[in-house]
Amino acid sequence: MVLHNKKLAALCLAVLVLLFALQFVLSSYMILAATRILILAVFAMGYNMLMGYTGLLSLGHAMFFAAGVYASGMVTYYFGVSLPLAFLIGILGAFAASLIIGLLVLRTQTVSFMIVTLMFAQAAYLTTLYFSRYTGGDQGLTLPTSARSFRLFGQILDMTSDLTRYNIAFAVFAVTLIGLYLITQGPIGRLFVAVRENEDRTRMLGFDTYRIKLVAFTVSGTVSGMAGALYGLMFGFVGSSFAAFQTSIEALLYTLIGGPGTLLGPLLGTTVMTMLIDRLSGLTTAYLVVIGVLLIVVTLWFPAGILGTIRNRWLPWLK
Amino acid sequence: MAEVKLLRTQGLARHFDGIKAVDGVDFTLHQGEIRAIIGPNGAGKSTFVGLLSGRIKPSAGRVEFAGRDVTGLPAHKRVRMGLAYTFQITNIYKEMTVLENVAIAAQNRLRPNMLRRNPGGEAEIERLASEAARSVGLGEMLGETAGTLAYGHQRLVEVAMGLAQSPRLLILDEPTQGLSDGEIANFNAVVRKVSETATVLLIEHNMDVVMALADRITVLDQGRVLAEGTPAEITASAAVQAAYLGEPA
Amino acid sequence: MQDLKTHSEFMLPRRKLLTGMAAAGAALAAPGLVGRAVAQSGDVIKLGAPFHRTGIGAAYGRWYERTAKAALAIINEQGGINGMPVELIIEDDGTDPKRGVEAMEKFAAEHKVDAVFGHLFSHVVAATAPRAGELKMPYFLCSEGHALAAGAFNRYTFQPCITDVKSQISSMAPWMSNNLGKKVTLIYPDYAFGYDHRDNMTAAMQAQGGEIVASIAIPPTETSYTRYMPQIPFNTEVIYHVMVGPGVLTFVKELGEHLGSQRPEIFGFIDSLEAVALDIPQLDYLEGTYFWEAMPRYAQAEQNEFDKFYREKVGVDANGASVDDAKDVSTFSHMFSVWETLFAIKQAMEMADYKGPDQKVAMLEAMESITGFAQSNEFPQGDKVFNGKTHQAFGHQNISKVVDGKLELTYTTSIDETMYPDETDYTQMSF
Amino acid sequence: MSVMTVEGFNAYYGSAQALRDFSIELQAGEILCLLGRNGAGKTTALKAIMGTVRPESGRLVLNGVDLTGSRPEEIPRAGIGYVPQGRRLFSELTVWENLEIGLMTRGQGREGLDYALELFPVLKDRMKQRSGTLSGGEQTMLSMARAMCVNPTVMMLDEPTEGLMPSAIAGIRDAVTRLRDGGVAVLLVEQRVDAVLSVADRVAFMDHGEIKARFHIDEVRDNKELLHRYVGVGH
Amino acid sequence: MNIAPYLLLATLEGLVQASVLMLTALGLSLVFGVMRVVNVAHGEFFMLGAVGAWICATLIPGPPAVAFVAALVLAPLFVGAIAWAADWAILKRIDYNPEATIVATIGLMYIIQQTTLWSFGPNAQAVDAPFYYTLRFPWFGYSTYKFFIIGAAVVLVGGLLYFLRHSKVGLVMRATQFDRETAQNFGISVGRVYSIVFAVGAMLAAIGGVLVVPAQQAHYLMGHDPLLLSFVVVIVGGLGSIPGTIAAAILIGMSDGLLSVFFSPTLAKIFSTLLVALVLVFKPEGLFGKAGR
Repeated sequence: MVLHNKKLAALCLAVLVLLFALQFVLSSYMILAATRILILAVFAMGYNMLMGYTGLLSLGHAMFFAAGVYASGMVTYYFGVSLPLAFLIGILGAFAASLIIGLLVLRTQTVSFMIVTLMFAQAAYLTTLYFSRYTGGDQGLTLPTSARSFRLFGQILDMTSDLTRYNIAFAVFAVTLIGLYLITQGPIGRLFVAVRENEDRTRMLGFDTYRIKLVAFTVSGTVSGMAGALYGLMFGFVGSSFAAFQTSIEALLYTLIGGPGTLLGPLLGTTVMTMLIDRLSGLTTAYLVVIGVLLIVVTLWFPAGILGTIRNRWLPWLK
Repeated sequence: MAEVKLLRTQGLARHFDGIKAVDGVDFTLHQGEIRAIIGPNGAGKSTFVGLLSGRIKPSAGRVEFAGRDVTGLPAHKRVRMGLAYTFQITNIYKEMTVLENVAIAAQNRLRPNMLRRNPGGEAEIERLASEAARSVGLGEMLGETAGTLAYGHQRLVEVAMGLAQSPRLLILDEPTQGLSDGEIANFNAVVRKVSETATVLLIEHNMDVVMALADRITVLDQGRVLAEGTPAEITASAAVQAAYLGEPA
Repeated sequence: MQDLKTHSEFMLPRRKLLTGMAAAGAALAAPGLVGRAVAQSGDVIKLGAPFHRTGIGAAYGRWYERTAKAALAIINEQGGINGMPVELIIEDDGTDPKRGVEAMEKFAAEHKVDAVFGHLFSHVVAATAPRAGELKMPYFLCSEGHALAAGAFNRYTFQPCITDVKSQISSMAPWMSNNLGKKVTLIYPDYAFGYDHRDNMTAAMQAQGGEIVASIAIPPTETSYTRYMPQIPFNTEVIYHVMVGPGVLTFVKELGEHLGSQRPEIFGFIDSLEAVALDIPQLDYLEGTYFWEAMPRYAQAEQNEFDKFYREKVGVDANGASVDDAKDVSTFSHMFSVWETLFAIKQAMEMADYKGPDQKVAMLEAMESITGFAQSNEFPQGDKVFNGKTHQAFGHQNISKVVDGKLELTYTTSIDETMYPDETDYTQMSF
Repeated sequence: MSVMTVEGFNAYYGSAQALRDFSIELQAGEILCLLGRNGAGKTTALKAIMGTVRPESGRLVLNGVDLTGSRPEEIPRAGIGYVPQGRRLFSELTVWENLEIGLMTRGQGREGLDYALELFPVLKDRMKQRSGTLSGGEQTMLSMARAMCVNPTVMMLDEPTEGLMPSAIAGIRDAVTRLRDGGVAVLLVEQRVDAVLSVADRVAFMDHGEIKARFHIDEVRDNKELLHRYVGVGH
Repeated sequence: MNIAPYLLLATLEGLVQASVLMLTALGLSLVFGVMRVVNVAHGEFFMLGAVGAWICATLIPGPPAVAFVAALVLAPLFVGAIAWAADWAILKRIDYNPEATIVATIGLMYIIQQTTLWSFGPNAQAVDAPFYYTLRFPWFGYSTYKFFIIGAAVVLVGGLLYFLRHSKVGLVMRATQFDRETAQNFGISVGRVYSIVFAVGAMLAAIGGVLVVPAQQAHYLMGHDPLLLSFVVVIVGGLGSIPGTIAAAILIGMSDGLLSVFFSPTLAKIFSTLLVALVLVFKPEGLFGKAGR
């Protein structure tokens, strides 16, 4: 098969090697933080798939993240399903949710699209609160000890071990990165970008743009849900705050900072933002102001984000 | 030339808020010909081709393409049947390279289902795309970002995108607008080459281009067909003179 | 930040390899970025305090912080714990479960604290407690949740000073049914905290031969309540209300408008009115109604010396407001738990002769062996029984009546009234 | 003395050059007509003068005042009345409200309005009607009347007769001529050759965004070849 | 309680909610109508109005009515100034790009919230009503101040409509809304109109906040619900349509009052949110909007 954009492939590989190596040098807290960053970066990469590559700005991706969290967490909590299976169920749940929601919301565009996704996500959030008998509402469900480890290929993997978690998160991140590389850097990705750049023209070249957007939306939602499932299972907590508006904003923010429409932008954005908030929360309560100011600064001066700016100025292959 | 009907409209009409932009047009296009549509500003030319391509929904009437009723078919499906459309106002992917622009156009035919892989398809897409770009004279600029090209070259990208689809019918909506005389000459050659394999429908203001290319000319005025005939017949027509010059016929 | 030095002084042999990476992350290169620090010991005791500085718990978080600092000052004045000074590391958790967990991890892995204390809101606690267990971090709750005593958490989690909601309610129900009435309408927020009240109160009233005539759940985001009032049956003898959230003033005012002077008895949970002044016109309607309080906000006529000492040190006046600003009303009925918890930790550490994190287990076992605390400057709220099996404390509960815009202590329950059979035994769990 | 001078406008749509070194001079009491094919840059030229398309270079002087680089709203206030292509009425507003907008432009007296109502008396009865409900001819009259309310020294009209019935066209042409006779400088964009022939004093042919040729009307009137060459009807 | 008084109460409550909603949503609708941007920080302007009323009540001595009247003037002016500044500093610079505006106003929302938390504090604060009298029905009592809210909203909305229809500024706003470029061609400074509209929109929300505070209370997170409900109203009413917005505010305010009497309020919210989303999906012009807009 043809490997498009070899420079980017090499860079991705280097990043993966670096990430793998980090576990040997980072302090244990930083390993925890890095684990979280990797999972949230998967979330942001899923979001970027839609917002960056296809040009559809959703304000409701919390609902897909939460779909993964709840689908995987609840089958574990109530039916004792093993973690790998629960993870798959989480992905499936997010897939189903994003497909159905996508069929509806893609009938709208731009501002309407933003508001409709926001509305659906809000309804989903309220639903997790309303059915608190099953979901635990905002108090959430705490996965039992039995769901904190699992056996895979004869090995017992313990979710309370930092390094195990890091390596699982790393593996999922790597698979996602490679998968999204193949999608975005090939002919399918070209169609996503074509829709972003000029939907009307793409339709007049004989493509069913609704279907292209639906594929992008579903991939995006599913990847986001995968991140959610991983997050819930790894940290053993399922709660409605994952479905709240702020979760959607976080994905948007990570993507905006890192560079929408760049493969590695979400990782960079997540790292910068997470570490920034992590450092700030001990010093000041102003991290919300920081988020606010960053949102404004980015829209005003860096609409292309960090990697996007680098791409536009110097490295056109960085996409 | 074989008189195979490639495209036919019957009573095709489109009204906007009571204004009859296209008002009951019967129109037939034969396979292999180069047809020009002319008419004064506001005659309904662009609306008419919009109806043909499916970008605009008709208020009444029907459209047949390649023997099939396509009136209710969405635009992208008509394109897949071989009805390619190039835009009046340059409408390309400005952020992408020339090759990518044309590749997307080529991709449609070679890879109609985005989820199914076509063995050897990607190399084939690139080959076809660069061939189409070369045939309009953009061979040197495949890697350039389309938006940075000179205007004339952007128009050619537009045409190359039409070509790359290997269409049965290529609709060119005012393709020479904004081109220099030299560029127009080149363009005429391209269209002649295209017409060896495809039928061409040309909406054009520049009478020199029309006269040089068209086998037949259809004149639209106020949403209706005013006249139709060979270039010589049209030039001689008093009705056409009146439509253009506003003098009584 | 104090601990910055501790960490940067410590470098592993891999140092060279690290320098490059550290430089790459220079912007983020704050304490604990690289290097696996070993637990330091012998110089200082560090306590992690994840407070609700922002989010819906912000009013509580602020006062928890002030109270904790006041208690800490006393401890350090007295020579710290086992000769070591005690240091507080505060993180904001935004009253958000996710951030609560992150704060816990940061305390454990980066700050390497000896214990964590100070969480109040039960959804944050629910998310954080399991992680505390996994990180083997002693975790002291200043909440009221019953989840701990119900066995939902782990051996690292304790609630040593504040009584859980189940015993609060079950100890008050007899007084309510004997003195106010047996037909009760419950009004509570439509989420887990409210359900605790609904379930416990329903059970407690039924045990008293009473009856819940209506049970009205109100969504936490609601800002106007009049539309719920018609659901209060006419035969209601007591309205029991617990409204956490900013809407309580509206609630009271609208209740007043709706019922007028022909009102049934009203009994409320002070949580609704923590950090809110009582003597404002909007709350006039509460005159003559009753409240549960863990610790009386207003200094009573027969104020004891401990209460006086505590108020003075925290900087709270006789009305429960800040001495600097009479409008700045404290969360008096909850914040004592932070104070007392610090002294409880101190006591456990001293019992175990705690010197550093390797002695965590000994410290926790010492805590489990404690059977109670006597009323003192350290425990100003009152005597307590501590149950080492359920990790839960039981103390006196107070019922106060609003008189002239102040809360006047009417009845204090015995500790026995708050007790219920054990539901779990954490000592059977492994560390 | 020239009322309006445009010097060396160059304007772009993206990378496409829409105006090339576009220059005109306009005297009081004359009608200059811009002729050219669709897409030749006529409308762009007017928009560049109005400031809604920003020329990259060039100078604009109106009544001796240099307006180069002024904000778009300052240009009409300096005395240009504009009848845009397609009339662009505020169709949800009433006839009177449309005129009021015109009156507010320079905040001068009502002579312009009175004159407009004298020319188009039919508008007087329609003051409270929503302007979108007027007939095509009435809409053009209103658009012209609105521009006249500015009390302009320069009047620019972009294909005012497009899509009108012949009877309405005559009224519009008459109004344009009377404006000129009243001392207003008129810049008229047209595609219909007959319209030009009957009113213009001077003609400028545009193609590819630049003025290819300028003629006095007498040179054109009797020379159909010229017309065909620049406007382009079959030979 | 019988069903009739039950309904009477629900109707009164619905009317009060509809009144406040009408003001707040009209602000959002005006901004969307003229500028074609969605202001996510709108709820925070509402909150600032409420907080402003509290500040006035704290600083101005004398009877509560004096402070209230002062708040009714000062708080909207203060909020309007903030909105004006935000328009100048942010929105103008991103050229009112609709998507960038949403992102930027989300940022603005966070900044306003956090700044309020710092300065105003986390507690809910009550403000005295300018007058306090309870009207007693046979079944229940009802605050007369709430009738005042209804009356004030009707007067204000009437005033706004009159202002839009009959004042020069209103005319200029409407002209800009229908055709920005032509408005420029007639000497209208679109930039200034946008600043005014954005400020006026914010001021309407602030007035809503001031009116609501004596009946409820001021709190730094109180902007969320008005924002969401205003969204709902503006969408159902047809984006940018003023009469549609008014009709929808009454419909939504009333039905919200009635629905939550009969159903679980959370469930009612879920359904109404879904309903609005589906309206946008299948009837994007809104229930009262005109097609093809």
